[in-house]
Amino acid sequence: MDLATRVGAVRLANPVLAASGTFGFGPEYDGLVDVAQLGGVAVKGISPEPWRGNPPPRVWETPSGLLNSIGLQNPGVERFLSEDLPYLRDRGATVVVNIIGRTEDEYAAVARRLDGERGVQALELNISCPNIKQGGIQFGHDPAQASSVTRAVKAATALPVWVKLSPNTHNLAGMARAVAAAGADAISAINTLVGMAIDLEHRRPALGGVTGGLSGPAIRPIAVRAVWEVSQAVDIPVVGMGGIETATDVVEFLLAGASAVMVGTATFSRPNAMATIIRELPDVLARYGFDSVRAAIGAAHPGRWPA
Amino acid sequence: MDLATRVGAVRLANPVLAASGTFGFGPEYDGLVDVAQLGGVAVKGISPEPWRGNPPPRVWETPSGLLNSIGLQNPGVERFLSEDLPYLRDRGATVVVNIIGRTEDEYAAVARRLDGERGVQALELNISCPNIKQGGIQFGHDPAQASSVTRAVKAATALPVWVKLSPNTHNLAGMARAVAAAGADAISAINTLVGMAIDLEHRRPALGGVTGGLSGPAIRPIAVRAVWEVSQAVDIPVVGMGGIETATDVVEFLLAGASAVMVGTATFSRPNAMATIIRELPDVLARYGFDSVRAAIGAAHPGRWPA
Amino acid sequence: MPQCELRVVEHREPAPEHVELLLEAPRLAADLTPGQFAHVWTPGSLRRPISFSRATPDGRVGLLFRVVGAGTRWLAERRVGDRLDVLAPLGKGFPTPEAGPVLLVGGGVGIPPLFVAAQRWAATHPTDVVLGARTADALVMADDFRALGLDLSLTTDDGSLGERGRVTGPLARWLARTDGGQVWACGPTPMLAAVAQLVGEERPCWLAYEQRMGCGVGACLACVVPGVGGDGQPEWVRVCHDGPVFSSRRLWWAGAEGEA
Amino acid sequence: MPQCELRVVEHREPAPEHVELLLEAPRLAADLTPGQFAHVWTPGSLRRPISFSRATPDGRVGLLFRVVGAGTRWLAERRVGDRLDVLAPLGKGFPTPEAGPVLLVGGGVGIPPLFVAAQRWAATHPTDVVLGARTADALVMADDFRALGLDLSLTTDDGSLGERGRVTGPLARWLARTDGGQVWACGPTPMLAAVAQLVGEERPCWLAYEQRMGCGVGACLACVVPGVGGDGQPEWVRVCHDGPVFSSRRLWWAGAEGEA
Ligand SMILES: Cc1cc2nc3c(=O)[nH]c(=O)nc-3n(C[C@H](O)[C@H](O)[C@H](O)COP(=O)(O)OP(=O)(O)OC[C@H]3O[C@@H](n4cnc5c(N)ncnc54)[C@H](O)[C@@H]3O)c2cc1C
Ligand SMILES: Cc1cc2nc3c(=O)[nH]c(=O)nc-3n(C[C@H](O)[C@H](O)[C@H](O)COP(=O)(O)OP(=O)(O)OC[C@H]3O[C@@H](n4cnc5c(N)ncnc54)[C@H](O)[C@@H]3O)c2cc1C
Ligand SMILES: Cc1cc2nc3c(=O)[nH]c(=O)nc-3n(C[C@H](O)[C@H](O)[C@H](O)COP(=O)(O)O)c2cc1C
Ligand SMILES: Cc1cc2nc3c(=O)[nH]c(=O)nc-3n(C[C@H](O)[C@H](O)[C@H](O)COP(=O)(O)O)c2cc1C
Ligand code: FES
Ligand code: FES
Repeated sequence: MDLATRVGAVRLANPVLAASGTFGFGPEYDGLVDVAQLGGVAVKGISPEPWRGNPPPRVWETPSGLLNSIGLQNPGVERFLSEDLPYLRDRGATVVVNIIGRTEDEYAAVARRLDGERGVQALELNISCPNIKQGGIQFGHDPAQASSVTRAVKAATALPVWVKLSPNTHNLAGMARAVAAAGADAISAINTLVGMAIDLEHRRPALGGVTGGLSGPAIRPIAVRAVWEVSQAVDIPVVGMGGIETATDVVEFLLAGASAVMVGTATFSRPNAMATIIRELPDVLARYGFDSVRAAIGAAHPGRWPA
Repeated sequence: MDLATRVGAVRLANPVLAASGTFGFGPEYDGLVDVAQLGGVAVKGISPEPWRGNPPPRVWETPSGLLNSIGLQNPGVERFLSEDLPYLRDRGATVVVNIIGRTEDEYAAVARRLDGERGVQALELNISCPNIKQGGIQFGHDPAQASSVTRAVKAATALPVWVKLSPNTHNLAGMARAVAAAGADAISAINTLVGMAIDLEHRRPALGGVTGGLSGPAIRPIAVRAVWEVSQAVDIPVVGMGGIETATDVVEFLLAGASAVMVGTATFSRPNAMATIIRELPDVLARYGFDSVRAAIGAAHPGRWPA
Repeated sequence: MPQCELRVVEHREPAPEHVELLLEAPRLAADLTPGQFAHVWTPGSLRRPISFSRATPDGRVGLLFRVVGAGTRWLAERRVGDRLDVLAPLGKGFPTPEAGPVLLVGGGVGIPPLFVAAQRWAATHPTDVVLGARTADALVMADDFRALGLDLSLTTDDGSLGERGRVTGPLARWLARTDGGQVWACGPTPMLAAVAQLVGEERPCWLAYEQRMGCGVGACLACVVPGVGGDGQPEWVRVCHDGPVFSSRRLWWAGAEGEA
Repeated sequence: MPQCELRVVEHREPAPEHVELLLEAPRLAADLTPGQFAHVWTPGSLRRPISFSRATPDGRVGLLFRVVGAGTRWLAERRVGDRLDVLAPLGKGFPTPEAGPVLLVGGGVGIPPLFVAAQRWAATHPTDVVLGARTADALVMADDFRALGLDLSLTTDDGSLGERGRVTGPLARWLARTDGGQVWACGPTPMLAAVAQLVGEERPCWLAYEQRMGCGVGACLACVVPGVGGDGQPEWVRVCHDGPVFSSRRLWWAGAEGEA
């Protein structure tokens, strides 16, 4: 069974990547996950300078879901390059660097710094994280701003640029078209949905950051719809994510139009989730009549419905 | 324990109403649910003329959730009044009529027809259903249009008007402010989120309507956040819903700022869910230190956080 | 249509991947109309509709199902002494037959409700039975029908039991050799469509349908299939409340629309 | 830090609403540092962190927990022969004590990790023990400590066992009468803050912290509490990876921020 796939110019041995923010920079899962066997690793969002993030508690479980308000804590691009990147690079992992900023210039600055860095295969522009108050998020639902930041980042680097969209908008297709027109090489969908929970005992929000991002199987139907919509709205590839736990879930995303997928929350509960998925994917593809990952991409799109 | 609450001028014996579209018009649950014991019943969305709805399949289970694409099938306002309303009216239920239209005029027409009808206590304007292609949905994320349809309906009836918002927008607070300024008496939040699933075996969308609305516990964190946001953005009361299954869930919505709640999907699995909630609510309120429903409303809002 | 907790008193595996649970339910066993179903609680958002497979004189009812997904897997794990939370009896079953012969046509897990019909009416109506399945392994309840003294025509797609082919073979022969009478069928929707077409408009033909359900009681409008309204125009009918058993005349056969 | 499936070999209920599971795990039993924890799979999105409560010479480790929610309820239902999916041992435990006396201060379900410490070092270091809980019912493992030949000071909020009051009472007296030495504590965050304040900067004070966790391995940055960076400025430290045991000097005591 041929598991290989491509996201634009980036060739992947298999379609299963670790999702940004859920896998650190790799060494945390040393001994549990062999990063070289993954399709790739999207590292935690990186800003020009270190960010502190939100006060704890930062996670809260919900039905089939998880709320988080990490707030994009990260060591900044310099420490990332000197301390964190080497682990993944040395093991030959395919590395996608998720980048964040408060302004267009900050996004561009990180992109410029990473340009030409050995061991980085692509950038993933996080214009969609619901966990910071200024910056980032407003790009997430304004096509004009999203287009502009994409253009700025493209101008700053020769690396492929994947733009990660927020589902917290009614206009996902419009956002996708805007960033595709601005030169994005792929679209990642989706980031988390804005949610919250109340700690009844303490009569206040459960998360230190008050609201948080909802991930996990609870959001899978929203993610599948997003991939479906976006992959039909634009010609660039889509990297799908949201609630993937099994190889069957991966096939659902492929059929909806994803060229690759990311796995996030599932890794917390089952560190071996990605390895298991990769192992079982050939059988599941075969069960539904596919002889390769590529054959399954978009196979449920209207033009291809069986009679 | 005092369970009474008010949604503007509408007094409710308890805060638990049946959510529109999940409880039909009452008689379907005859022998299972005593409608007079509920806080109230929001009936299926009603349009001027009958609507046919979407092709089946119309439901699909997802993790802790449910996708539906009923497509607002309904008998139209005339048959509703002659055939459906009497059951609820005769049993003294508090009735909220959910209304839908393809145009502002259609909304106003239903509102006008219901004005002064005995047995109708309020209207709930569904400007948020994701299951119809034209009409309805575009009101759901454009503050100007939402405001305009609210004004038109208010002009057509003396009944209290609750406007039901869609979570498929980044601008919930703006939507709430717009409809409040237009005279809405309350806000219902939330309707379902747009989602979909793929039927892998048939390589096509699982629902006849392709996309559908996601409900159930999966969306509860999004609903709680919506209630939190809206109840702090406007002065009119909020009726909260989305994934409520237990009395504890109800208290979470009250603390987030809801004055009453609706229960939808849970009724499918447990027809006695609402009765159980109403029975257990006094104990749960007491456990968290409240001596009435009213005392719990908004009790987790920032101004009221314990030191 | 009460909600009740029924005790499992027997757990059988009549065939691979098939389980029949017998539940203690004297009133249901007495009142049940063949073709009615139970909406059974399983973990998750929705109950599962399962037709009754038998009603015994000692007050038991059966639910016979094939394990196809998470809900039926959970049900298959119930053990004697466990209680099932069911809404039952739901829906409209087969009508009391008119005078004359009855042919029961069952496919796969469409067979069980027809056995209740046979229990109820085989003694008073000359009854023939056609049962079909993909393979011998999936052809359930043949012995139960035989125990009522009925002659069976069996078909399997692969010829592993009875005649190779579909139930439509024996059905066509029965129609050719029988004057009048009526056909009752339950099985996959394509089978029902084929049965309805073969039987035509002359004789009564009653079909037990399946559709994905929400509430199971008529409230949510999830379980519709295309029917014919009073005005001859298409209208949705609810499998849970208007059916699951419909006269073939009440159903709209124009397209495949609605054949989930 | 391997992921493994460990067999439950004993199920105890040391107190109402408290369960201790003993697991077969010879390597863990030998290698474990007191204060390390297991991240245990339970149904849902997240695992549950539970400290090890004992390590026996015959190759067993214990997890002792109070049933407070869905995860611990599910764990409490595990039976002998079931397997637990655990990531362990995780985190940094208590350091090897310096010369001199050790005081162990445990509150509620903070007691178990201190027992592992007592098992490991009571023979080589003069050890005193203060255990506190809300009521006698919630004061676990006193007999285990006694079996090591240790003297215990017990406190309960309601006076139902030992001294009425908090662990800070016996702690203050120990500090007054003891020269040097070191204090190791585990319990609710407010108790740890009080302990740190009383002990002050003179003596080593090690505290085992709690925080809500995601990954449990340092990747997600969920489990932070406010610490002191190399530059003396506040910085987040991860309970799962930098802790759960921290020197009180490494923690930032300015505000209540982070005390979940
Ligand atoms: C009126 C009626 C009577 C039925 N009687 C029987 C019976 O006697 N024996 C039997 O084996 N099966 C019967 N079925 C089919 C049975 O309901 C499904 O096999 C079962 O719901 C599958 O559930 P699952 O969780 O195991 O499968 P999944 O495929 O995981 O279920 C996913 C969802 O789809 C629904 N679903 C899946 N298949 C069907 C189907 N064929 N019809 C309706 N909904 C479906 C489920 O209820 C669930 O909501 C009947 C269906 C209906 C509508
Ligand atoms: C390092 C560490 C060691 C621990 N050791 C023990 C122990 O030995 N014995 C024991 O009884 N308890 C211990 N706890 C607390 C234990 O993790 C929680 O009681 C448990 O997670 C509650 O899960 P639940 O599903 O039953 O409760 P719920 O309240 O339903 O849990 C909801 C969520 O909150 C988290 N949570 C709830 N309480 C806590 C808490 N106090 N600390 C961290 N997360 C929490 C849960 O993990 C879960 O993600 C420890 C916690 C940490 C961080
Ligand atoms: C704890 C946590 C931290 C995350 N941090 C980031 C981040 O830094 N950048 C980003 O683009 N997405 C971040 N995400 C979103 C995930 O990458 C992913 O889009 C989302 O969780 C949906 O996938 P899942 O359901 O498989 O987790 C984070 C998610 C979680 C749960
Ligand atoms: C089958 C179904 C039909 C629905 N029909 C309507 C409707 O007609 N009008 C409306 O405003 N909301 C409708 N809703 C939305 C619910 O009223 C409610 O807002 C939503 O389901 C969230 O609540 P829940 O999670 O408790 O179901 C429908 C929901 C379901 C599941
Ligand atoms: S399942 Fe709800 S109407 Fe039939
Ligand atoms: S729980 Fe993930 S970093 Fe500690």
